[in-house]
Amino acid sequence: MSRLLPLSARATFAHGVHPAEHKEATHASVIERMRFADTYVLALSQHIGAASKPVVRVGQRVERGQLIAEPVGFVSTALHAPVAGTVAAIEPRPLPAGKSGLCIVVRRDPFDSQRFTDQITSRYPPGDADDLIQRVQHAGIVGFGGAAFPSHVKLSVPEGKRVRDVFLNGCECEPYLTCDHRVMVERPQAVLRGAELVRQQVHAERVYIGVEANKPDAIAALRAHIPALSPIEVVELTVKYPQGAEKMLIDAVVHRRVPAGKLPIEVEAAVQNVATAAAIADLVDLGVPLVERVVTVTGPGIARPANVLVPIGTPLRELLDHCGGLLPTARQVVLGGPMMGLAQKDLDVPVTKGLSGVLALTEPATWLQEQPCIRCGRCLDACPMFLNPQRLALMVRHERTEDLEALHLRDCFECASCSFVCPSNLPLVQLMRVGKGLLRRQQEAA
Amino acid sequence: MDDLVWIFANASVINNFTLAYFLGLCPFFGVTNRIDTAFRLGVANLFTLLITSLSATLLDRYVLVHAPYLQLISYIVVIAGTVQFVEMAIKKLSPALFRALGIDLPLITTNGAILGLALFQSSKGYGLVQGLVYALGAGVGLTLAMVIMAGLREEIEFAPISKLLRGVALNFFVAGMLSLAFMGFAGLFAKG
Amino acid sequence: MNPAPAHLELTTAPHVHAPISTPRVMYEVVAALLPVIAAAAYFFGVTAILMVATGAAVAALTEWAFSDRQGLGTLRDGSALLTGALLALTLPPALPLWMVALGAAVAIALGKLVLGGLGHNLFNPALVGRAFLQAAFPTTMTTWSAPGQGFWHIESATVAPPMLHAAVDVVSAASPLGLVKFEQKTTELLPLVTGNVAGSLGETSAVVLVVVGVVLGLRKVFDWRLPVATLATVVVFSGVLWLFGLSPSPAFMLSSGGLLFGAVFMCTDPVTTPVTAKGAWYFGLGVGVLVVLIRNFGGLPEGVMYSILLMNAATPLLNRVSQPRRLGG
Amino acid sequence: MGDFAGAVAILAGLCLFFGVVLALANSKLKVWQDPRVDDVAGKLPGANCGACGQPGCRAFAEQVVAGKLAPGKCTVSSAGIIADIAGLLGVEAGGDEKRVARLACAGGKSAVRDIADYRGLGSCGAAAVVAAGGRACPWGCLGLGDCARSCNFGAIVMKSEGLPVVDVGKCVACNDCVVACPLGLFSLRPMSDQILVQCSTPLAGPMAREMCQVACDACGRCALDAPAGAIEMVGGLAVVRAAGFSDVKSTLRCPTGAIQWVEAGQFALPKRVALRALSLGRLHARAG
Amino acid sequence: MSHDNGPSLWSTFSAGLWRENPIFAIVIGLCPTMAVTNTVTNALVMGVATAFVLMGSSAMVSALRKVTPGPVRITIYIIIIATFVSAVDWALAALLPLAHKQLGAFISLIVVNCIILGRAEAFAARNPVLPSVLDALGMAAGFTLAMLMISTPREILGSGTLLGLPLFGPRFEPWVIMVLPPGGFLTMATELTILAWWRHRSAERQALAEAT
Amino acid sequence: MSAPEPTSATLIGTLTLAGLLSGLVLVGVFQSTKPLIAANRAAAMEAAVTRVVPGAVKAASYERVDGKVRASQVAVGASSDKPMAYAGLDKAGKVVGYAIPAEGPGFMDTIRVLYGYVPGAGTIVGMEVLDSRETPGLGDKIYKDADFVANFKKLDSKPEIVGKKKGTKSKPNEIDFITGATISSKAIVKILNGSAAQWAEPLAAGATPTQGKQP
Ligand SMILES: Cc1cc2nc3c(=O)[nH]c(=O)nc-3n(C[C@H](O)[C@H](O)[C@H](O)COP(=O)(O)O)c2cc1C
Ligand SMILES: Cc1cc2nc3c(=O)[nH]c(=O)nc-3n(C[C@H](O)[C@H](O)[C@H](O)COP(=O)(O)O)c2cc1C
Ligand SMILES: Cc1cc2nc3c(=O)[nH]c(=O)nc-3n(C[C@H](O)[C@H](O)[C@H](O)COP(=O)(O)O)c2cc1C
Ligand SMILES: Cc1cc2nc3c(=O)[nH]c(=O)nc-3n(C[C@H](O)[C@H](O)[C@H](O)CO)c2cc1C
Ligand code: SF4
Ligand code: SF4
Ligand code: SF4
Ligand code: SF4
Ligand code: FES
Repeated sequence: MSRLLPLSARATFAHGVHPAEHKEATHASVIERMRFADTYVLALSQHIGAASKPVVRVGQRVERGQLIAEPVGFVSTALHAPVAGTVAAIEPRPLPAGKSGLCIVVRRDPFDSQRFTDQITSRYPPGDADDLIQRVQHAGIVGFGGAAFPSHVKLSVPEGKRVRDVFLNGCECEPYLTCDHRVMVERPQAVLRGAELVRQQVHAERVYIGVEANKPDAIAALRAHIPALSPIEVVELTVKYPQGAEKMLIDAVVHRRVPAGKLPIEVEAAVQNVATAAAIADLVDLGVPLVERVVTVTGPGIARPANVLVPIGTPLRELLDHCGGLLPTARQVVLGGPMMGLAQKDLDVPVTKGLSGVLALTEPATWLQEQPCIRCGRCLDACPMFLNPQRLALMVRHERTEDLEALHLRDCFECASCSFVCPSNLPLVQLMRVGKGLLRRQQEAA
Repeated sequence: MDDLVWIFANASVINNFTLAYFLGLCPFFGVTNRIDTAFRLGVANLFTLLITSLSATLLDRYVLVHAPYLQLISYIVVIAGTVQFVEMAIKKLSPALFRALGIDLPLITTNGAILGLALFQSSKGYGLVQGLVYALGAGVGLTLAMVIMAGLREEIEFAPISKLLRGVALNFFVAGMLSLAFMGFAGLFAKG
Repeated sequence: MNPAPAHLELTTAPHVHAPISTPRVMYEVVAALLPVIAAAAYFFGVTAILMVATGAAVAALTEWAFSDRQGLGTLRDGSALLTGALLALTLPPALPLWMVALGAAVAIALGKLVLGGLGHNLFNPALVGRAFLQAAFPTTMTTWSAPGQGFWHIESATVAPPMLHAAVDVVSAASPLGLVKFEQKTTELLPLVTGNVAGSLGETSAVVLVVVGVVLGLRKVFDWRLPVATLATVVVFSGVLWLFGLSPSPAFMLSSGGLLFGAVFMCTDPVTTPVTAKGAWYFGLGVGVLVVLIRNFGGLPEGVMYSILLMNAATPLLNRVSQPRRLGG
Repeated sequence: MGDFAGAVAILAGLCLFFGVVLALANSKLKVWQDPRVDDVAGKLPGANCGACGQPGCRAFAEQVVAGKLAPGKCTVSSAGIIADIAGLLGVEAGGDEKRVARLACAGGKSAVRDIADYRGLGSCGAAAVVAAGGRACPWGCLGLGDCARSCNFGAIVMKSEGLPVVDVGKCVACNDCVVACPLGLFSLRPMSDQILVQCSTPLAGPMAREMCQVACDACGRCALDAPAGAIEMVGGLAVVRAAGFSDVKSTLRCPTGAIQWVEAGQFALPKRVALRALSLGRLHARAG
Repeated sequence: MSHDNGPSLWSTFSAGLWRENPIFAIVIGLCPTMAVTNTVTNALVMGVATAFVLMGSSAMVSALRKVTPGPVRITIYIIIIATFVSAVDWALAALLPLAHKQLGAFISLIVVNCIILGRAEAFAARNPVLPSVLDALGMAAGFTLAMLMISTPREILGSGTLLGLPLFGPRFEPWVIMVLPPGGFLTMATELTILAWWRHRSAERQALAEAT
Repeated sequence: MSAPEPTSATLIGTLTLAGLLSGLVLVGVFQSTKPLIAANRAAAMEAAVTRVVPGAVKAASYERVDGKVRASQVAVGASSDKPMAYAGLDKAGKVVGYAIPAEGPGFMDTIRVLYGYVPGAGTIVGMEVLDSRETPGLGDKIYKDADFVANFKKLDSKPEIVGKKKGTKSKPNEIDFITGATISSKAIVKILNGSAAQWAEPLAAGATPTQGKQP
């Protein structure tokens, strides 16, 4: 609606919410490196799709950046050693958010210089743009936007489809997080180079880099490096959550709505995170696989909020220690942003490729007691998918699975906008997830 | 014309057969647990009402002139016979519908609204057209009341209500409030 | 080693929340009632305050008596207080206090608790209380004492002992709607706007209600579509009828009776109105049409209460037919 | 008098008319339905639980009358009723051996570490989506009783250990709890399967034991002690392969008691066996 | 349900009185229960009239049960019932014209009182005459009892009278709603709730007594 | 359980027989109660007539056909398909006025009234509500409120009856409305005006005041 009004010049999507941003603690923190840890735990399943297959044995020596697990099938990627050392074990380990899975445990060689070996750069000779898809897959690059979707899949355009526009997602609409922001400010050229690589790969006409208006320095930095006549355009967006969700981003920038249950390719669009683009640029230009990523560590419960370049597999405890450790007031550790992030019970889990932030919170979200739903409709007005969270939640509680289907539970992407605005503090997203589990189990039983 | 409007308003909302005249309460409470069943049965009743109105007018005009005191029994025989016939027909023609309505079909026979309509239209001296409008109003009112009630009942299913209240008592509480709301129609188009 | 807490807490996302809560919404509406109560006290004297206090107190007491009674129980959310105050404000001045109390008890017990308490009631509890009183004591409920009889003036009817009616008749005045309906006399707009006319406690001053409504709407306490749809429908529908001489003017329709009060405080009750945006429009449309029909062609001079109750009854159906269309679906 | 006859004629005439109409309808519009379906449906318990694999009792009755299912497939009815139905239709009672729901976890409150406080909806489904609850073991029972709530037969009770205990007498193998458990810990097993591995963690060795005292730490002793192929080690867990396997010997050296011989209800071992298991297993483990 | 091993005659009669009370337990026959219970007198007359029809038709249906062909049985029951109702209607008009006027069309509507057809189908059509009549008597008594229970508060509160006699002084303010349709529904609802509570409590007590 | 299928002939036969028997019973009962019922009706109506027409002790029925009034064969209180009026006769058998039944829509439903009417002057001399479903406590005041009923003891129906707010009536053709039941009050006025307009001329034109059939 609002885009029809001449007053609101900035593009955005319909519905959504505006949580307090809380970005001030880290938005100016320059990305820093951390000391190496002793042990790294690398989950074979870092991403959506099939888990990778180990290509190393227990006790084997590995170099930094060496391939340690290879993709199994198309929707699957490779895994590389984040440090030089020895493979200590290949066994199931607890992973973030109460999951678990087979991991390769690498014990660091304390005497190694931890340089990327020549071997790796030679496997991916710079300048060879012939088959970016293969190389991205074998470099283990997955989306940094949160879902950790294997990036090469999005680089390959299916038969009969085409991509007109590439969208680089620089919204970072989650409160607290600033890792993408810092990447855009500190490495605008890598982002733009990645954008161009992606655009050429999918034969797109244009690239839109969507950045919310609360990151003027990022917008300026990117714009400063865009050459004249480039098909790349930085679009300043109204600050609103969940602008960064791909369907919302596309709607906000070009007003095309992805059909329900379908992917952006249906509207000739491809979406990549800005940091993902930078990783692709690094791969092509420097030959490095994905072995580390930027993580924002922040929140009122951490001693020293920072943006940290973390090797994948670093134990969470070490990362927190790097930031001065949890304060005694901390009562919760959340992996991801505060809207979609998952509370963590165990600090011995490793950092994974999809981790964008670690929040140490002092005030649990249950500060508000749950009240009965007063049917105020705020959740409906917040839901960017135009669902009816109120009714859905009711149906989940009463296990009315037919109704859940009819109300399109599957279209909920768990953005938590509904829970955020609910004055009665109903755990709406939690119920959405419970409902999806219900549907899944019922389907399995049938 | 004005008259027909009043007849319709009167039968449908002002003196709603269910909520003001208390006719056919048992099926009203029996079938209003689902909106779609309520609607289907409401429409079934509407048709039965129209047929009954027509039959009653014809009976009055051509058969009962000599023995008006046989009105009651003649009406009820016609209604019972028709409903039983319709039941057999539905069973044959649309077993799915029959299964959906289940035991509710015979309830139409004993639905007081139908006999009530025949008796009232005769005592009010309505002619053919007036009678049909009256029947239409009654049917619409009946359906309206049933569908609204069903909507409300589908909603209270989800409420945390004490076991003591659940069931019949609760339905009566809801019906009470509904009939309280329907009092708003009192005197509509009465032009006092 | 971290000085990390031994046990981290696990809660579901989101880990931040908008600064609103249901009790807060309720108390904002209670606060919005203060100017309305002040206006009522200005026109009808201390009686207004007595009645509102009685309504709120009895409503709260009833809620407490039937809730789990652990501490304040469900009283804390403030909704019972609000219901009681709203009920009192829809009653004629000088109504015996025992009737106010009875209405408040019925409003909470029948209108709300029977159906499961806050959030589960189907009909607007305050209006259930009022409809009960209207049906129980039709004459008393349509006897309007005149405004401006002095602040400390208390009718003997107001303090009649329970179950009895007052021995002496109140100084009654016809309400503007009663005057149009039964004596074909319209009232000047000015007193209607300021509120110096006979009518229920809270409804007489149009200007106060409009201001309060706009403030509540801007603060997003309620869904603005509901009152807007209601009032717009009344204006349009009565406007058309007015052109044919079948209705008083839209300006009169707007500023008389309980329409503004109902639109601001009762059409906006979140619990008993549709959750969907489209449903809100249908609801307002329904209330508007019914109000105009009942006022102009019904047996009652005023139909706001019944219109709202009837649309409350239709709300589950409205919710059902107005499900939002999912994005891209 | 004419009045009199006229009136009688009117009524008789009306009745004649409807008699003809209904008689016609009766012969032309008759739908034949096997009356035995009603009879059988009348005898069934009407629980509509679906344990028979049919959408409801009536559908089951139709299938039984049609000869497509054996009456014994209804696991809710008593043997008497089954025999009754079988007699009525003149068919075999049929049916399978009684199966009951079994839980693949014994990690009660005192056995498994609590490492965080879960706050929120009190259902397993809800806790499962929040870091799989506060207990250290992400595979184990969440202890919030979704299974007990799902059971329409009152066969599951949450015991003080925070574990569901199935009353095998009441369980009719309806599968509801199997679907209800978000971690898939329940399965339906024949009563004759008496050796149960009551754990689901793939972790092995000290990591498993540190997390939970009764975890299967994949030591493999049970597999060694059982006849070849009866018990296999798969992904850090012992798995019983042989149907109707009930050799208690295989359980005696389990260091944690994760594998158990059960006579009827789980967690309600005959004292003798429990003591043996303790003395031989746990003490052994502690010494080692 | 054959008579030989069936319940005793007494329990056949007493069932309808309370245990299987048509209004409070089976919840049928609601129309008259709501419509004519605004005064106790109306309720009484209606109860007696219904009792007569119920007994007569049950006896007839039971007597003719062997010769009634299935496909037209409902029609035949209805004819029997309507015959009795017409007779009662005229008898009342002849003997108690005032009560007849008060009850108006509701006498005719006894035909469609669910209790009567319900008992014909559920009991009389399967049982000999004597138990059928006893069952009818019990049901009618239960029906009348229930109607009295509902009409008493309605008349007292709604008109301030009982059996037409004023109970309170002239300053009593009657609750008109009680004699209006909503009052009927709400009274019934309240009584059902009280009954449920009472049943619940006595069941609890019994359980307690059995446990100790 | 499954009984043998009855034949069509059985069905038709039993049903017809049932109708026949029921017809016999009904006719019997009806014939035996008919005189009593008729007598009750007549007595009730006659009593009503004597109440609304002061001075009358007996009633006689008249009907209006083609704008003319004539004595009717229909008994007092019995239903007829023609508009009826009852002459109120004094002891001497002289017509002292007419009692006319009339009906129209009220607040809730149709109201039926009987009013006493003296032709010529067109004065209404009494009114009684025969049947109404008006709200108890409000609309029912049209017959329970003595003040309201008293309005009709002497009321000019010419040119037309006019209702006034309570306590403001001043002319002989005006009545006081009931506070809180204006609609029902209006309904009565409307019914009376409508009916009086139809009967005024025929009655004034002089019915043949022959003695009606005695009940
Ligand atoms: C609610 C929601 C919010 C999201 N916010 C962002 C965001 O702020 N930035 C981002 O890059 N991706 C965000 N994503 C992920 C995007 O939808 C999309 O998957 C991602 O931008 C694709 O890029 P990637 O594959 O490189 O990660 C969000 C997703 C959801 C469901
Ligand atoms: C929200 C609200 C709803 C109301 N609804 C009704 C109603 O439905 N019927 C009614 O008679 N009075 C109602 N009232 C009271 C009347 O609006 C008001 O007092 C009216 O002017 C009475 O006029 P009267 O004396 O002509 O009946 C309501 C008052 C409020 C504040
Ligand atoms: C439940 C209810 C029933 C009513 N019944 C009647 C009625 O039967 N007759 C009537 O004239 N007015 C009835 N009214 C009142 C009218 O709606 C209206 O308020 C009244 O006629 C106004 O008259 P007044 O201006 O003299 O107060 C009823 C009102 C309510 C709320
Ligand atoms: C904007 C708003 C309007 C409300 N209006 C009413 C009302 O008209 N009547 C009422 O009983 N409660 C009202 N409430 C309070 C609350 O919704 C009410 O107590 C619930 O209906 C009880 O479940 C209102 C609350 C809000 C926020
Ligand atoms: S229903 Fe799903 S998509 Fe909609 S607001 Fe809630 S979490 Fe977001
Ligand atoms: S926001 Fe919360 S209270 Fe409002 S309708 Fe949605 S679930 Fe209910
Ligand atoms: S729910 Fe589980 S325990 Fe209960 S009967 Fe079904 S299978 Fe058995
Ligand atoms: S380790 Fe095994 S027994 Fe222990 S809680 Fe986990 S699954 Fe249950
Ligand atoms: S008595 Fe049952 S429907 Fe009327």
